[in-house]
Amino acid sequence: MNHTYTAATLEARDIACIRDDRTLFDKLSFTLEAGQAVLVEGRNGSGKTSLLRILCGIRQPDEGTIHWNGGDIYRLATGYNAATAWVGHKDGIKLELSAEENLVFARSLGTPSGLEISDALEAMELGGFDDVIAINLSAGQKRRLALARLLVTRSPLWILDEPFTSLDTHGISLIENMINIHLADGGMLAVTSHHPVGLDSADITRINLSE
Amino acid sequence: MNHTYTAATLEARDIACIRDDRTLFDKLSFTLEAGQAVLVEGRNGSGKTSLLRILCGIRQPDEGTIHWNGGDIYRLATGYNAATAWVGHKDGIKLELSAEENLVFARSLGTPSGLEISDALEAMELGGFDDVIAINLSAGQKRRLALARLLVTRSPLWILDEPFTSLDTHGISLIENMINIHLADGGMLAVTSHHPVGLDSADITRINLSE
Amino acid sequence: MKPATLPQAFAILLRRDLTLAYRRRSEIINPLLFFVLVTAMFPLGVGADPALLRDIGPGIIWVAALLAALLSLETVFRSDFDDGSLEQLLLSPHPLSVLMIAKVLAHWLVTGLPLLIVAPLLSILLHLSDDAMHTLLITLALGTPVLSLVGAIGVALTVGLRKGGTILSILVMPLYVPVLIFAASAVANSDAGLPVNAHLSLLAALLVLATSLSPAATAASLRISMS
Amino acid sequence: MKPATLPQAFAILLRRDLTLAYRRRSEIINPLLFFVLVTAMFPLGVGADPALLRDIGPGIIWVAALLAALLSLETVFRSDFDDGSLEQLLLSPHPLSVLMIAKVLAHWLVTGLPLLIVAPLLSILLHLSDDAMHTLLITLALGTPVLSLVGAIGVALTVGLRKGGTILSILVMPLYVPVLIFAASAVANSDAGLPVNAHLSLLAALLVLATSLSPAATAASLRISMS
Amino acid sequence: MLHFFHKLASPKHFYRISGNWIPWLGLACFGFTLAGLYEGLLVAPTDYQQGDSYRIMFIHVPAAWMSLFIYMVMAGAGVIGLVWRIKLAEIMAISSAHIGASFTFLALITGSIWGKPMWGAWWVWDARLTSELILLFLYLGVIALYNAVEDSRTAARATSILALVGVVNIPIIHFSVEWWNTLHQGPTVTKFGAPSIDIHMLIPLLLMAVAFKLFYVMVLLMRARVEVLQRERNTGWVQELVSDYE
Ligand code: HEM
Ligand SMILES: Nc1ncnc2c1ncn2[C@@H]1O[C@H](COP(=O)(O)OP(=O)(O)OP(=O)(O)O)[C@@H](O)[C@H]1O
Ligand SMILES: Nc1ncnc2c1ncn2[C@@H]1O[C@H](COP(=O)(O)OP(=O)(O)OP(=O)(O)O)[C@@H](O)[C@H]1O
Ligand SMILES: [Mg+2]
Ligand SMILES: [Mg+2]
Repeated sequence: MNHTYTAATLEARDIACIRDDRTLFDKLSFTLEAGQAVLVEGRNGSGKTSLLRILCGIRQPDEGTIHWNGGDIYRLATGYNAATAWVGHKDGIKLELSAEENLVFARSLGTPSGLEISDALEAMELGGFDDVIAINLSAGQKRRLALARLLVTRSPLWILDEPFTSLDTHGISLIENMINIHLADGGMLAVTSHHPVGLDSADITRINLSE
Repeated sequence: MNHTYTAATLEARDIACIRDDRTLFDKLSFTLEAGQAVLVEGRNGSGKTSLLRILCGIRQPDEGTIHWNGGDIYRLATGYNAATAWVGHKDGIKLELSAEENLVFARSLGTPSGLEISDALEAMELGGFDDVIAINLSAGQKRRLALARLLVTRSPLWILDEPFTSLDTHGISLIENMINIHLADGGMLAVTSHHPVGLDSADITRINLSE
Repeated sequence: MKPATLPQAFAILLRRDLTLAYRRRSEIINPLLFFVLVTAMFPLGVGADPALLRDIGPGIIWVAALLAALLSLETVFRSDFDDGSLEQLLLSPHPLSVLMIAKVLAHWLVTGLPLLIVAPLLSILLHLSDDAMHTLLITLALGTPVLSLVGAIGVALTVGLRKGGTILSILVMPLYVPVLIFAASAVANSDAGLPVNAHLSLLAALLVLATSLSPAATAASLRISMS
Repeated sequence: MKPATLPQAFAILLRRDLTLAYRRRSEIINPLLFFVLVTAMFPLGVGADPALLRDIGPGIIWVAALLAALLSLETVFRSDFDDGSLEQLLLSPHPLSVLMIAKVLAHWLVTGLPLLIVAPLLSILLHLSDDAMHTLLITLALGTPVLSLVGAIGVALTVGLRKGGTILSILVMPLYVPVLIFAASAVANSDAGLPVNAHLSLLAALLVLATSLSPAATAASLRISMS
Repeated sequence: MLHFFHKLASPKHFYRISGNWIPWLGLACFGFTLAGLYEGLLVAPTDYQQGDSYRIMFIHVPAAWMSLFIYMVMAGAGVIGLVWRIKLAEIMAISSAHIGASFTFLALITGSIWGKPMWGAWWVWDARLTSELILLFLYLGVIALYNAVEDSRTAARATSILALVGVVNIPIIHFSVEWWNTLHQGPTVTKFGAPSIDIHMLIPLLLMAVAFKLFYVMVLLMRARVEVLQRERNTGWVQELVSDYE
């Protein structure tokens, strides 16, 4: 298993987001390279979720463009999608499927990392829960399962919206660990969180939307 | 405005919760008096949410009883309901109503505290948002609105399930402040949180469900 | 400030639900459009022969009313469940069964009453006689509240389920049969010049029965499916 | 491990949706029961005269099929939207329109195919002739996939709205009208011993048209309503 | 007496005691069925109007009786479960639903088979047939709801309410359908309601009715035992039981 990603660049050029009549942000530019992280901060309602959804390509920016390896992500949609993994406010897991089935499906929609499903569950400390139907998991267990998707697929760019929601302290340190390995492997990260994210890397761009 | 509540007692006697075939907890007993707080801790999936829903009376315990001023809460349902306020994982606000309309409705379902709606919104730093339809609020703003319910009604017992979810650091300190005033007034609190809750009072019962 | 009295709480909940329906707008228009569309679909399906249409007209209008009620039922509790308002209602100090009456009343005002208003139009489309139209209106006035009342029990029972749309229909439709039968035969009778009083009294009796039993049953069902 | 090829991804999504339907169980049974129930409701509304029923039978069965399709439509995307799976599908590297075909196919297998199986039973209940029953089956086989395909566009357009059930019906029902007309008249013709080929070819043409246009339209609608 | 019921109502004792009853019930049911079939197929005379086709009556009529009877049992058990929170009653209610639906289905099928030679059609919208069809849907609604709810105790309580609402409706439905049919006169259905049924036809009918009741009780106990095991699977006594088998 070779986890070192090929170098890539994400570049936001003067993007803006307008909700109703309010400009949440504009002229926002940044560049993200292998091993780097963007930490989006800001008060409640400052536009963090909106920004991340734009970065994913779910929403289009009201102004400006986003480039992946030099090409507009809306033109190159397919190539970009293969390179990104998104965990939003919603977990994106099917409540009627077991933990394992959920991950099998997630893997087949992306690029498999080669990690076994059971190992990924183990890593998230959901060991005995392979066959448990997801509806019977607690809030935090569901969140862990959603984050386990990051392990079974191999995407250089992770986009995470408040990944620590519902996680206990132990769960949080698990995820921080995972993120640090990802960055060390040459991965990229865009993340929001109201709680400090323990990142080893010094290569962090902080974007504060409240200023 | 006199915020000092009349003395009351909540007593859980040997309660148990069984989900499918797993016993989440049993023989759990505690007493809560005016000015005291119960802090429910535990790993993800340990049964915190289940316990709080039982305390509210939404769910019945599989064994044991809960007493409010000596009477079973299932017998005295109405009296107990008037004394409790619940903020769960779901915010319980209508997305099509404005912030103000939501609070007006919440107030008329409980015992009004006498605090003006606009003052409550101000206290939650949702000042300019009175007339904003709740669907246009961000995750954290919705959470603040849900918590503002605690201010416009006057319930001695607050039951809060991870109240800090989605809140920024400033929002968290607002809520902590609010809780401390409530306890100083002789209120009672049952709360879960994965993040430390800054309580002034020394009168805290900690229940750890992971042990 | 004093706590709201029960009538006040009732009025406030009713007003809230009406406001919500107004804000969503489509909730008022849609059952109505649906009602008209289904009725209009029949002449397409069975051919346009006026005599035939007049024969089956009362039945069709009532089946359409029934389906329109059925389709709009989910709105009674679904959104309150999804956003957690239902938990709050359940924990309110007011008796749940009275609050249920307010919710059902709001549902009827939004989905049942409009049917009464367009029914004359449909009667014309289907060549019903004036007498029949008159009876049709009375049956709708007596019958549609029963649909809302009985339906509320079904929604309360299924609100917690994450299953697709049709289970509710299966629970509720058999319970709707008596309303359909009495109402459709009353209209058909009056079209044929026969007496209709017996049918109408039976419908009225159903309404009384439903009003007296449904709120408590709905409240009990809600408590069960929320636990 | 290699990434899944497009056919693999297609198959996996199809299997996932079928598994989900099987787990929920009621999703398979319910549209079916609903179909039977609605059909059974008509004789209650319009009376039990066999000649009359035979006349309006094809229309009734087709209207019921149409409503059953309509009611089950929500299941195509609703739960995927609610739990966030739809965002994940949208961001998958596979072409969205192909994935849409898998979802629509699953929907048809679960809700359309069963109708074909019970249709003979309903033909008996409504006293249709053997010829008519035969034609009914062909029209259902050609028509129900169109209902799923066209309906998917409607669901994709409305999935992000937090509005009660009926807006979808309003959007989709007019689009269903051609299917209803061709199919019901084919069955009526064959009951009367008239030729039906023209009708059936038109239905087949609708199917081809829907198959070629709907997936792309559904994918585009989804992208819009998710943004 | 009360003590006996209390003991029986505990799942563990129920499991043990019912296990002893089942073989005897099976035997009795088998005996009555044999006797009924013998009397019905060999002894009972051929009907002067219908020939031998009427003999399906010996299945149809008891099945139709059972379909109504079981609904009442189900609703009764549901009430007991709701009010006194007796688990066993809940189990009996939901176990009955499946059996009741089967009998209803059987009554419908045999009725149709009988109807074809009698009326020349598999189905007519006669009052009794229609209300039986609706009864089937009431059963199916109960079963669908039970399957849809995740937690089995919640499911049992929810279905009990539904069954109860259904009971209120059964007379109403029955009544409405009768009215409806007399008003919209379709083809006049000549009911087989022979006022003085031949004693040789009555005897096998009653024998079969008893056999069907025994069958119901037996299957009910069997289904209930499975349900009990499933619900109590993490209690000591079931664990012991299972380890005995291993
Ligand atoms: C699908 C068709 C049919 C259905 C659903 C049906 C249903 C029923 C039901 C529900 C009962 C029990 C009524 C009660 O105990 O109150 C019953 C009884 C009976 N049925 Fe049928 N039936 C059907 C066809 C027929 C036919 C074709 C015949 C014969 C001509 C027939 C003869 C009888 C007789 C003799 C009884 C017993 C009457 C009594 O208890 O007094 N049924 N049927
Ligand atoms: N609807 C359900 N049916 C069956 N089991 C459930 C259900 N909901 C939760 N559980 C199980 O009950 C246990 C406790 O769930 P609960 O939601 O109370 O946990 P929690 O302590 O609040 O966890 P978290 O910190 O993740 O919110 C979990 O292990 C979960 O698997
Ligand atoms: N669907 C919407 N329509 C219109 N405005 C919206 C919508 N969703 C959010 N907004 C507005 O956009 C702003 C930014 O919302 P967003 O969800 O991006 O904030 P956020 O930074 O993620 O906040 P939080 O920390 O609370 O999650 C908010 O002020 C909100 O009022
Ligand atoms: Mg956000
Ligand atoms: Mg929890």
